[in-house]
Amino acid sequence: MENIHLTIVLAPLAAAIVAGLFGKQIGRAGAHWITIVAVGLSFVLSLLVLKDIWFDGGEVYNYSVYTWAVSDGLRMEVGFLVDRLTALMMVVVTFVSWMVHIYTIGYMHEDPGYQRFFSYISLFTFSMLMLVMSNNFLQLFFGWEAVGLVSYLLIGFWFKRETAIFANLKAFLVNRVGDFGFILGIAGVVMFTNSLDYATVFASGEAIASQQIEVIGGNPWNAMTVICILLFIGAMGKSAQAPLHVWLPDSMEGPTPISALIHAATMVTAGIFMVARMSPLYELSETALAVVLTIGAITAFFMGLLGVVQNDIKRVVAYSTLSQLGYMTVALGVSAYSAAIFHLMTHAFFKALLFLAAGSVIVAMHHEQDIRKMGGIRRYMPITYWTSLIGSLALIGFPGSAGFFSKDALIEAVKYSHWAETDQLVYWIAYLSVLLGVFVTALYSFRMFFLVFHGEERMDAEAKSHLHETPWVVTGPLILLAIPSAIIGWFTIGPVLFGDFFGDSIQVSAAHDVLARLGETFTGSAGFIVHALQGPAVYLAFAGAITAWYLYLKRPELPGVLRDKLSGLYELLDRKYYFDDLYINGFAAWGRRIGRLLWSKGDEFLIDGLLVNGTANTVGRLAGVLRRVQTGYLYHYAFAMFIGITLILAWLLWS
Amino acid sequence: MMIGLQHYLTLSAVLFALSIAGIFINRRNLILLLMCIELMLLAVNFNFIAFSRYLGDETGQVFVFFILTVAAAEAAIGLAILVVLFRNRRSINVAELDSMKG
Amino acid sequence: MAGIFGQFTPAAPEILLLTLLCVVLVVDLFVEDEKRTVTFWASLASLAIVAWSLLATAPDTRTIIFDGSYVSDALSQVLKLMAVGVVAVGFLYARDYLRQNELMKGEYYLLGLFGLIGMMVMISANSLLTMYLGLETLSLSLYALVAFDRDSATSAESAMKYFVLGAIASGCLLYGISWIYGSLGTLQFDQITAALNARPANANDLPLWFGMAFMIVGIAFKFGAVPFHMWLPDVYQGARSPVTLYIASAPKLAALALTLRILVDGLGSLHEVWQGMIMVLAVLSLLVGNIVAIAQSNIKRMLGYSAIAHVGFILIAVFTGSGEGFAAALFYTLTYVVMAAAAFGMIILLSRQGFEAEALSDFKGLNARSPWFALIMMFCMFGMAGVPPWVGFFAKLNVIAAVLEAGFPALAVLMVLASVVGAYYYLRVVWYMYFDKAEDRSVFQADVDTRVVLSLNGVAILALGIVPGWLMALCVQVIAAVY
Amino acid sequence: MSLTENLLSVLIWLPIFGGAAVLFIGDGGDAASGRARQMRWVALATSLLTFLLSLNLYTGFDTATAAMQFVERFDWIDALDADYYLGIDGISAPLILLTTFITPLVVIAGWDAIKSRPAQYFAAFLILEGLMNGVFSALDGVLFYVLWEAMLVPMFLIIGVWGGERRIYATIKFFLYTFLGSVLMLVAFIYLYTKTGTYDFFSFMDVPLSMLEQQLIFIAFLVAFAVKVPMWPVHTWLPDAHVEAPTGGSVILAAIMLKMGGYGFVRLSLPMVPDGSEYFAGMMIALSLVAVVYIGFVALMQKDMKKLIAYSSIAHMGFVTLGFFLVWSIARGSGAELGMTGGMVQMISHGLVSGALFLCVGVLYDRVHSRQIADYGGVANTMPIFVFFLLLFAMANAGLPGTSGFVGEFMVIIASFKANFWYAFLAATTLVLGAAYTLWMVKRVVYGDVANDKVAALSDLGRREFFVLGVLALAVLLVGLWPAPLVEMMSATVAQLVEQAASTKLSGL
Repeated sequence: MENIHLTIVLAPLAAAIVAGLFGKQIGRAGAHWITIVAVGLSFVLSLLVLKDIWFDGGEVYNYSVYTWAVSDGLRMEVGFLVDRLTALMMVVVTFVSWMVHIYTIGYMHEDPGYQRFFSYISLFTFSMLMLVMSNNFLQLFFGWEAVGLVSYLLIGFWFKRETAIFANLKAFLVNRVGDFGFILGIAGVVMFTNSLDYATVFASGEAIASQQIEVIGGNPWNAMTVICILLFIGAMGKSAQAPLHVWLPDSMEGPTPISALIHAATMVTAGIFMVARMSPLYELSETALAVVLTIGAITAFFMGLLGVVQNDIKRVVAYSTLSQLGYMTVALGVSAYSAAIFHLMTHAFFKALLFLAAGSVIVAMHHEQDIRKMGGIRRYMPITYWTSLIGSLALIGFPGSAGFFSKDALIEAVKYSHWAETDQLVYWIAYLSVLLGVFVTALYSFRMFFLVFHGEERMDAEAKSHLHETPWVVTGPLILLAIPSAIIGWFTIGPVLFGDFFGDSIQVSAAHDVLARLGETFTGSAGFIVHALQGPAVYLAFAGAITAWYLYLKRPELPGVLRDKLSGLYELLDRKYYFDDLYINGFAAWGRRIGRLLWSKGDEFLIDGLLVNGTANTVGRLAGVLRRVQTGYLYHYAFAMFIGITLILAWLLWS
Repeated sequence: MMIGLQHYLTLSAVLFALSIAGIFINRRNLILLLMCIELMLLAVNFNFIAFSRYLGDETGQVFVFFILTVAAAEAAIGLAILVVLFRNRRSINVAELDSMKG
Repeated sequence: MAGIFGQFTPAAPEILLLTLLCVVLVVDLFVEDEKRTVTFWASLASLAIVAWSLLATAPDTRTIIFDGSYVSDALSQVLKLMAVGVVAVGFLYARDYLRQNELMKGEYYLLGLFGLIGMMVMISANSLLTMYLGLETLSLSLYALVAFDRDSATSAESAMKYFVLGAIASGCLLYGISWIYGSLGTLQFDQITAALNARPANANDLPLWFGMAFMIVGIAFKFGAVPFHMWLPDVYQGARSPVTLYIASAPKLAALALTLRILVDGLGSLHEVWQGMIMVLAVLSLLVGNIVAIAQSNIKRMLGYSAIAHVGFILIAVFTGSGEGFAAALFYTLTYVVMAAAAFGMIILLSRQGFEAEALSDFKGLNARSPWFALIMMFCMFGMAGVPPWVGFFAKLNVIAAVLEAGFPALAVLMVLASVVGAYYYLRVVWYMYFDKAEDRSVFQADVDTRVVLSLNGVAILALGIVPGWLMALCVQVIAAVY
Repeated sequence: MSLTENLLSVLIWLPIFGGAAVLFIGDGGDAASGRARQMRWVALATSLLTFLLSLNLYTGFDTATAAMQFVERFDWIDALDADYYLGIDGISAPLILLTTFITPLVVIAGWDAIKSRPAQYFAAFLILEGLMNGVFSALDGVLFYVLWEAMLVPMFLIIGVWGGERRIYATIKFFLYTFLGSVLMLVAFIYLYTKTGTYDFFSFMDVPLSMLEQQLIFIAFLVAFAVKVPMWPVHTWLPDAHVEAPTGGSVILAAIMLKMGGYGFVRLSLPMVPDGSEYFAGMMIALSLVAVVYIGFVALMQKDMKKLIAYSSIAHMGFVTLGFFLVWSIARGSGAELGMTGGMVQMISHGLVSGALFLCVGVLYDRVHSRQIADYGGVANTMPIFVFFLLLFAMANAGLPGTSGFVGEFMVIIASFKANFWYAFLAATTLVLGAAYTLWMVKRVVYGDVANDKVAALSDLGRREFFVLGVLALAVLLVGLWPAPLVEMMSATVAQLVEQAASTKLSGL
């Protein structure tokens, strides 16, 4: 089995290296073949791993591959922990990645950076696998940063575009802010356990929770709370939770396939995965969970709202991603980790699907992304149309679709979570925002859907003339992704949520275990649907869809009117709550200002000017003065000697 | 009153001081400087004689002879330099000897 | 040797030198100007003989002759040998220069030899009288040397300054001597010491101190310590380079002897009293020398001020009044003389027909003209700056060690800071040589032998820095043997 | 004189004599002449041979002991009790390896980039290499100081002769700054000598000293090493020196000379004056953190690539000193060694990374003759391979896991968290700041559309440049992915160092 794990990880890496360094030699076809084969291999083997651990009840693997370094008793290792959580993530990652690889052949076929692109996405697959398969914090951080790096490279893939290279720098820096917290969290873990290994750390969770740490002198905080919040700051960066979300929409500057792979399906969910993985720790800190819940709720609702006013097809999907990530975070906050992971999985499928569909439209429209310039494309691109319909339905949680099961379970979890007893405020914030979020989601999803595929055709004739369905390499993945988006929920909800799928990989304290409580009433997928139809969520979704239909197909002039009526609100949403302005004109600008100040005033003026050169100049001036004493006149010289004599005599008499 | 050692010493001290003062007060010509130097040596001689008489020891007087000889040699060299200087400068004014300074 | 000179054997070198000198004098009368090199070779030959006699007559113990007015000991041997050697080297460097500038007269060499006698007498002086005679012999020949280019106004001017001030200084010295004589009734150092130790506790020491103060003036002047340094820069600048070389090198050895003989042999027991004065002089020299040197644009003048700074170091070593201190002073002086000889040798090398290479800028781009001699000059500069591995560093190291042993850490810090300031003007020479474009590209006109000796002289600065052990050991032994 | 017994001497003298030989061969006043070609090959051969021989240090190194290895000891100056005393342990061996590893690369990098007086150029570097090896292996005060100072001379010439426009200002500043720093160290040595009667480092370590003595000696050392490291606020010589120095000079300066400071702290300050060091530890930590944050901001605003990298060097060296002086604020056996190891690793890593970055700037400078960021843009269009390397090193500079840059920072941050949350907090800001200034530069230089026709005319890496950067890239990745060997090499010594630092010398009084 170990070899299989290694193969799964290393195959994409090898492919990436070959495609990257020897791209010229192996050519375009060579590049995509080798990477696709490699990732496909990883996928198949991952399935094998999942099968072994799920159906054949294979044991959990937790072993170290090699020792990175040992210092002062702290073992820093690279190793794998393959349990059910990991196995699931592996399958999801490799599958989506594989799809995207294939899709890329069509999407990038005329791009000069073809080989480079394939090398990058394979490299990403490797990094993501390292992240999910890690059995220690060090390697987790490695994968964490590695995926960040690849994301940086891919967002800036078209490095000629000013916007793209701005976006990738922004993405990296914002992520770094998150990692800043993350590494502190890791340091905290080491401080209290002197170990980086998950097993050891989780085992001593209670011990940590029983200790205090004085961050601000005088008022000690619970160590576990501090650690968990610090770690979660990392998650906020990666999983684009408010207020560290700003990078994700801009990341749409990257080619669509990576938007699907990295910025929808896998990387951005790393934070969710991480928290789920750390469930043994989070369970021990109410405060941390409350923070997680609140942040998630805010993200889920407010980021969704932004989707309504976007006109860039990808940005709409991006904001929906943000809000869905918010949902997952909420699930974490209510200790429904499995629900979060479940939603993560379904979301991976249908969001990847939506992105790829959007990409397929973009290709057909010759890289036109403005939905106001589309419309009625249904006729030209049937496969894209139907697949994205499935995607959208899954996204809004249409009964029976994958998204439905995950999202509804999630909402239920929030509704019945322990917060209802412990902290009303947090509870209502969370519950309301997930409910309203459903409406918003439906609204923007179908707004986009209708604007793109229905209504009159607003694109110019030139574009229309060669508007046609995209080749099979593009549509194939769409179909392959549409299938799970449609049905996977039905089959998996039982075991994954209410069965004991995750086993020990996720630990929930009995008091928090809302899913268990839901599980008591769970009677299979059909029953779940029936039960859900009694809840508000589904109807909110329909309402949203219908509103969209009314606003954008029935009365297309209305949106304009509304915009003028609610101009203030519109402005707010259009400027994305002014976050970017704050960061760019606030922090970034101030950072530069401080830098300039310290440099010119501190370094150049004070230290160099006054102290260093000042001293030198003083000595020089002194020399200039002293040399004047040497007048050249004999009698002055003699006088000097006379002074000297008198001085010596004076000294003599005085001493 | 009886003239004793300290009177001699005082006199020589005065002479000595005078000669030094003469050197740095005089701003006119070098000859004066040379004379001041001679004066200085004579002051010293005075001291030696006085001491030697006082101690009843001849070494001092021997020393004086040496000083006199050296003084002569010194004067010779001094005048020689003076001549060279005058040949080059056409002047022996102390206040003009300032081509090198700083 | 003993057979010829009998009881005067220890003084044989001086006697020999005097005789040989007269021979050279006579020979010089009969050679016409274009054959002047005969004088040169004759002088070198006599120096060689003197050196040999020094080695041959080296007494194994401290011997005092001429009724206690003349001493020969390890210290005198070392200093005399060094003096003879450096004078010989100076003669060699001077030759080509003099030839090119129609100054190839016998006087340079003869006066040089006379001066050497003066130095040797000073070095071996065991009584204030001998010391005075030696000093005058040296000084008088130096006055004449400075002025010996009869057609140079600056030479004459500097000679005059030197003469007048020197006369004052020796006057002061004499006056001091007279007081010492008056209060102790003797001129011989060992008797002085005895008398000092014998004197009653309640005795009035004021006359003693008075005399000592004036003698210190004399010493300070000879060394060129602030504020008795005024003559030094002008003389260094005004004299022709070979003369400057002469003045800058050997007399320092004599000055050291002067200091040690008077202050230690003679007035050693008044250490506490003269210590303070010496320190004031030393610190002043250190600061003034290093700081004012920065402002100089004439390299001879700059080296003059740097000499003042070095004197500061030497005096500080003496000031400690400890064996280590004297050994350090000796080591410093010996090595400094080597470096000074090389540095002025370089200046002479760069000078040529009617052109005195005395502006700092004359060294610009030397690396392009002659990498090798640029290297040599760099050795001199870093050596004087006290940068390891050149020997100047070890000289400073010893002095600082002695100062710390004596328990003056603050003084040590002051010294090192001063030498950092000093480093600047030495670096400036290196920068001119290596970083700047050459202004004239004329080739050197020195003969092979000069070049070879100069190169060896420069390399010695490095070699002594890499293996300084033996020389230090020697200095320690010498001092140990005497004090 | 067998190789194994006198390996260190060989590593010191071989390059020096090689340099002398290079000077002797000369270049016939023309960099293209056959004479010059021979000379270059001699230089390269010497440096390579030195490197190969130095590998014996690694193979023959016993990681189990903290004692000195490859020891050589001969009498040198009896009058001073100063010996020719060499030896290495876990903290000096890696630095020597770094030196011998970097120098050949510098020689290759300067191969045909140096047009004027190549012989003196290569000779200077070879001699410098010998002296630096000496500094890292000297165990005698006088010997150490002599080599320490002598090192300045070649660098002084390298900057002054082959430097940029303001080279003279820069090099004089460099020399005087560092000279001023080290003379006080000399006074401290001599003071210790007056206490012990020898210059042997180990007797310096054993002699009991009063608190006041220790504090004063520490300050003397501090001035010397803080200038070299350099620590804020005595860092201002570095940007000038780096900017004006020729590429090779900057590389050696950043890669090795800065390490002298850090090395000095662990070799001298901590073991010789532990109580004094402890007394000042707080101040040192503060200064280190100032370096990390303050300098991070300053670096952000640099317009000159070399200056930017120079400032980032200062920030990274802040981690070194931080790691060293955490010792007393961490409970023994729970991370003190971690911090110190981190500092050591950071030194090695910084040597590789900053050296590589300066070489990268050199590559651009040789083509465009400008170091101004503004003169570039869109280099990626014309020099993809170069950009690959530049990105790698930039990421290493930003401390990306998997590159050497991460190892030290990670260890130090973890250790500092144990000491105090806010130490770690401030130290960790480098994750953001480091990434900000590095990648912002990368963005402006590498990305975007071709900025001007100079950039358009750029040709990608030549064979030699490719080799040099490639080797460095491999080293960076190796240390990043598997630091274990390096850490293991240091561990025993570091453990002993923590012992010494934590023990007191006051009791002996």
